[in-house]
Amino acid sequence: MIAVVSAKPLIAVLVSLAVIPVLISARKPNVRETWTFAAALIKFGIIASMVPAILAGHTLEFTIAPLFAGIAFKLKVDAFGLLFALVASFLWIVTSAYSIGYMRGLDEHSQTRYFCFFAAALSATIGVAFSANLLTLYIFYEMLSLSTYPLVTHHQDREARSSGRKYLFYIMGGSIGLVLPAMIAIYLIAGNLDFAAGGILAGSIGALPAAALLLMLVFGFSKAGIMPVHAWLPAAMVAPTPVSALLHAVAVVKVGVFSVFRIITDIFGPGMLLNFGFDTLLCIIAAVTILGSSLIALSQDNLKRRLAFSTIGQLSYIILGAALLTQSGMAGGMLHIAMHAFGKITLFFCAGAIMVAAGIKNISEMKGLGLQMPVTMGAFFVGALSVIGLPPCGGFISKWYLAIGTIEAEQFLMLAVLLASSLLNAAYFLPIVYRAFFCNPDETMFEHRIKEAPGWCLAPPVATAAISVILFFYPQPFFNLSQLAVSRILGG
Amino acid sequence: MEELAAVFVARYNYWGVIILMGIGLYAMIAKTNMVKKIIGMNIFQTAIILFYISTAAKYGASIPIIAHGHGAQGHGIRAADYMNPLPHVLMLTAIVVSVATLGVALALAVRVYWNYDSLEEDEILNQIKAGQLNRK
Amino acid sequence: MTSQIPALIIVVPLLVSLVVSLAAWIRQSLCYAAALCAMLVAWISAILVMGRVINQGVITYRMAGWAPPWGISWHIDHFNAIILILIATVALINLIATRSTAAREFEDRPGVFYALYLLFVTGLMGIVITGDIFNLYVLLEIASLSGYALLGMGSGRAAVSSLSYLFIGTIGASLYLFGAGYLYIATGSLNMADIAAILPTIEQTGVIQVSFILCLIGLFMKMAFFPLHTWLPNAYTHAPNSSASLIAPLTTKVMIYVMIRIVLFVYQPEFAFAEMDIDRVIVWLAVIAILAGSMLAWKQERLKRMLAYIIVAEVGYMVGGFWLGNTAGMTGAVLHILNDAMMTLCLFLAAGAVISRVQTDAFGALQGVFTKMPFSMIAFVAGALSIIGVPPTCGFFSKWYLISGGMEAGHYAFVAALIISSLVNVLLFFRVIEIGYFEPFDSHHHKNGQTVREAPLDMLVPLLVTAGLLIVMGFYANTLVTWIVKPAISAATMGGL
Amino acid sequence: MIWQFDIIILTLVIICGIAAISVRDLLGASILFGAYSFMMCLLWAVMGAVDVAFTEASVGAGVSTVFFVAAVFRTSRSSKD
Amino acid sequence: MKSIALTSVALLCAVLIYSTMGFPAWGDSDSPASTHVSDYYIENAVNDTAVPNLVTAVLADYRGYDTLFETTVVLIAGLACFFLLRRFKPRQPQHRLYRHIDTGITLIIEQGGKEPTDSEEFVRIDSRWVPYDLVIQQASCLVIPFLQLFALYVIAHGHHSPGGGFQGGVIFGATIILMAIANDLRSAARRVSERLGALMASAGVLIYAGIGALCILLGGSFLDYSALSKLFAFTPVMARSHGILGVEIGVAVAVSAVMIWIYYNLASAGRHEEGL
Repeated sequence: MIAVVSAKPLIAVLVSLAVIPVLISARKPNVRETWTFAAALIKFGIIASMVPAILAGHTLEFTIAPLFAGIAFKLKVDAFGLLFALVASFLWIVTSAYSIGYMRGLDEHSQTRYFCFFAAALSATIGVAFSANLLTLYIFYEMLSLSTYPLVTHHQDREARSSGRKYLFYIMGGSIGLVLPAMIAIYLIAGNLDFAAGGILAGSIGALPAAALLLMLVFGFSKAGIMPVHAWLPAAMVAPTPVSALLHAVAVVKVGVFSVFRIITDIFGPGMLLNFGFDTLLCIIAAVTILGSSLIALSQDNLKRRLAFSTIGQLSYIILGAALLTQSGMAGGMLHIAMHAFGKITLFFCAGAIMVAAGIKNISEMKGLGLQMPVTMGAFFVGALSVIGLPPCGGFISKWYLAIGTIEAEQFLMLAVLLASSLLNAAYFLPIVYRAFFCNPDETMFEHRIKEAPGWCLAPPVATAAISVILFFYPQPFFNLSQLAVSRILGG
Repeated sequence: MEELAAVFVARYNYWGVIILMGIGLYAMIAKTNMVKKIIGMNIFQTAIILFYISTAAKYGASIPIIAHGHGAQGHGIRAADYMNPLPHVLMLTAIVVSVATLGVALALAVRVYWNYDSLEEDEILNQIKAGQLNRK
Repeated sequence: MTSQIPALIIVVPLLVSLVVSLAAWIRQSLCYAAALCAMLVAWISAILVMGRVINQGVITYRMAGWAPPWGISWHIDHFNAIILILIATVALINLIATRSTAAREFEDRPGVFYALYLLFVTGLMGIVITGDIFNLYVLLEIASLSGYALLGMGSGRAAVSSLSYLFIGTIGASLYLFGAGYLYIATGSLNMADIAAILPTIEQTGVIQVSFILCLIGLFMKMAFFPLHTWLPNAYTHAPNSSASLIAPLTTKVMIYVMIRIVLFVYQPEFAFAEMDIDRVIVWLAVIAILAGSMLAWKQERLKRMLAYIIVAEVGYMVGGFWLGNTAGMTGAVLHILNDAMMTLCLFLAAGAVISRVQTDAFGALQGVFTKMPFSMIAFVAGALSIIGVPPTCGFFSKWYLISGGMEAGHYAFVAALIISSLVNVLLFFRVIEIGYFEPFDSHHHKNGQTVREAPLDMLVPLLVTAGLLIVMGFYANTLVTWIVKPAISAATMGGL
Repeated sequence: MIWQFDIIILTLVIICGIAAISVRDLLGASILFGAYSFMMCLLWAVMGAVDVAFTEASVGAGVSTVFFVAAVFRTSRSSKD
Repeated sequence: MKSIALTSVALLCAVLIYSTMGFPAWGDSDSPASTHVSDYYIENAVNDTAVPNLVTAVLADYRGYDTLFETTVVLIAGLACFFLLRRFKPRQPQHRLYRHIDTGITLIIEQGGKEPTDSEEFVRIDSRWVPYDLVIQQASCLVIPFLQLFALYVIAHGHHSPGGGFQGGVIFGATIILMAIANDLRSAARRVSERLGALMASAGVLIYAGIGALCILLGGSFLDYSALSKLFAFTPVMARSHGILGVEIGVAVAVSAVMIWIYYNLASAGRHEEGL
């Protein structure tokens, strides 16, 4: 493995920040949106251009500034980070298109602010993906928290305010109250915070302090939505739907999961976790969240809230994958980042499209909607299949590997949890589809015919749904990256 | 007992300093009248000045002005013959600082009197509280 | 002539302040320009001095040509040099930013205001630069007296608050003077380096211990260390904005500098930490200070008052960090002096900008300021994030050192206090931000609602520069630590601890 | 430097000090403070600090007292304690 | 409050009493305070500065830097009193009182009324006016010139006897204050106006700091008066002696002016119309 010094990761992070002054100064919405698109495309292009080098087994590194003795503000691209960055930056393109349609469709206020903070949030997301050490990750993590705050509270009403409070309370409380001290303690123990295969703590810490640190970090990165620090996510659904779609199905929550994943593999290291038996502990934490959130999701009538609880559950799949500490489990977890992203974003896009076209937020009002909006609900169906984990959708592949991982790790209980959860997933998604296509609408509901959402809102979910299907047949890009990442972690 | 008395007598100035500091500090904390507090502050400061002056004293020494008998060449000047001039210098400065502080304090007190028509701390505090209540 | 550059730091502001106070009676309009030039010269010479210190090591400047300990000498090492730059920077930025505010607040006496302003800055610089414990007292009084005058000029309660500040400040300074007298009795010297050389050679009696305690208590009063903080909130709340944003960032910080200087360079760590054995007590007091400051800040309903209580908590950070007694803690304390001064400046300037437009700093009147004054509020948010300790603002880095110092020392209460205070700061600032951001601008609340708009450029640019500096200082925190803070501390501790 | 003198004057200083802070009439307190300063000046003169004594006589006993009187003239003369 | 006061006083006293036990006995000429640094001054001051009054020598030369700031503190007090108290706007409603000297009749002139300013028979009086005491008025008139002369002597003779710029300056200032008390504020202000006082106050400190800065220009350190020998035909030692004199004059100017200035502001509560 060769470490190549390259400014590419830095540029990839900065592209979306650099566009902010342009966005602020641009008076016309068209100019603004063009620039957003341009930034998104450039960003994806840069990130995609790193794939060959990474697949060749290199890593790209760039040190920005030394921060403390032994810790620098440093970017490093490895397979896992690249996988995540690819997903996030690609979906930003799609979401930009969708945002334009959605924001124009609903005639939202302060669109400049919206696009600016969206760009900042993306920068932070890519920054997290490319962080070379825990401190860099923490810096981008905080930047993400703060840049998403104005997005969550975009409507600036009472509800947004209380959600914003909840959001800050959980996210900042976790990062300042738990992650920061844990991070400093790790620094004092290990002397650095670099992500290294096999961990940096092994051998220098006892079981009890290690457990304390692990729990502080796992719960401190509350963006991962592990119960009981998940409550911000449903609250954050007051945000405009593109925000929920990209940030609260992909970027923000996956940043949390990504961080936890990194902690498990690169700070603590599989060896140490196995020694102390923490893998089981993590599995149980994940399992509780998976089952709990799925049960709660069943009872939600608001579509976006149901999706939010579904997200919480799916996130813990990824953590479960990491906690299994086996080849297939980890690969499944990593793949699930991508697969779930495409599936869930489709669902959110559809929810938003319904919202724009019909103004409907609740599932109970969706009877017969499929006939009015067949394309949207079709995409919804595909997305749901992917999230449930049924072929022919990408979600199946990641769940398959997860299941194999549980068997490899001989955690049969977890296998059961996975299966039960899939059933629950089906139980809370399929009725929506059923209701939309096979129920007759109430008489008063559709007095005038509902049209499909405008093209800007419709094309993105269709595209992501299609990609979900494609990923079932052609998962190689992500699969190869995940294999590379896993072999580095386990081989290290 | 005699030793104790000797200790006491040998340092009687310092006991004076302590008593004066006590008086000054007490006045500054316990008195409610601003002018009284300012007087207390001055007593506190003079106590410290007295302390410094006490350290300058030497038995059998003269005031720190070189007598004419000791020529301009300066040979033959014995340090033990003259008081230590350094604390005197320092305390000249301290006295001037204390009068400057006094001036500023009195100016502030006059300003306080403009606003509240009183120099009593408790009355002023009552007025402030009442004012806040009225505003709410 | 280059050997005279250090002298410029003090001499130029002093001379110009006298010229300004003359000009106040001849041509008022000259005053501001003269003050600005003086601050620029002082700022440049402070930076030149820093360069010389880094290249050539400690500079000793003999006043009147007399060798220490007979004459007064300046002792400039890394530590003073950086604090000098800090003072010059804060004073310069504030001078530019508050020009229009000062013109409004002191309409018929701006000349005297600028004279006092320069004298205050001279006093602080003199405190920092001097190597003589008595000279330090005199300059302490220079800074304090001009500070009382500047603070007392506000309306309403300002005079009462300033007077009670004067009482406490005078007791504090007198106690310091008393402690210095004890030192003089024991050693016969007033020069810091000389005392430091003599102290280990003489028998440790009660005299030195008491002198230490007296100096420390005096300085605690001056720096508003809990529970001696009572003067601070009132004095800063009711003060005129143009002087509050000068005095609030600097006074407490310089006093903490003095404490560190006295403890490390006069009494020296072996005595202060090992023999006195009061470090634990002080750290516990700091814990209480941090918590109490944060809690009291929560109860306030005015912006400046809230900031004042936050200063009380921040003083706890620095004092506690220093008395942890290890390198990380001291590094954190020194770094936090720099950072906290800049953040406080940023916040007070932002508050000043808001007050200049909205006319009040009561929380209820801040509705909709984000839409009306977006750039000022961006700077405010930057300052707030720095106080909270969000990377990459500079507040994060000093907090990092402080926390790791606490962990190294095994003082987990201090660590917990820091974390809790950070979280409380989140609440404090987002409460304000929420009001400004969520509640729509309501012109009924403002008698002249039409005039609420972005602050004028001469106020806004320095404010944004300050906000930018917060982030720049964050990125250069490591450089600061390795080049300046580490040498400053290790000079005193001989690399030990 | 005759210690009997010293002690007598010191006692007077202390008496004046206590009186100055306990008199209710502020004008009286100012004058007593002047007396206190003058006693202090004597004490220092006796102790050989002539320059300091001179300064205290002019500054402490003289100008300070005048300042007090002027301030009392401009505010109020009575005090509650 | 009383209990807090008593507790803190008791604490302070206890600490001080504890420490006082460790002091060297009073008047001990071998104590560190009397041997370490001060011997040098006593033995060398005359050689270094040609000033027999050790206090003056140390004050203005060895520790001249302190004294510069000591003077500045006084200036700050003056500036602060002006800053805090001065009110330029006259009181509303404004009326002035005039007294007919022969009959003692008082005229109240409302604002805008014609004032008998140039009349010999009327004199302006304060609103809180008491008949002038002839003895005080005449005695002070008699004493003031001598006091001022004495003040100048004290300033000039500080090298050889107790005294110097501070004492002389304060005495000089006190004479003007005496004038103000014996007559009224306006008659003092006719001699030394507020503007003159303020200018003198700053100019005095400027003399001091200027001499110090001049030393830098002449190649010495700040306040190193021996550098002045390059400018004048003095030996360095005499240059120090004369430098000290120059500095003392600056101090005297500043201190006397500030004392007057503070008095004006305090006694008239900032209006400079009527006063004690």
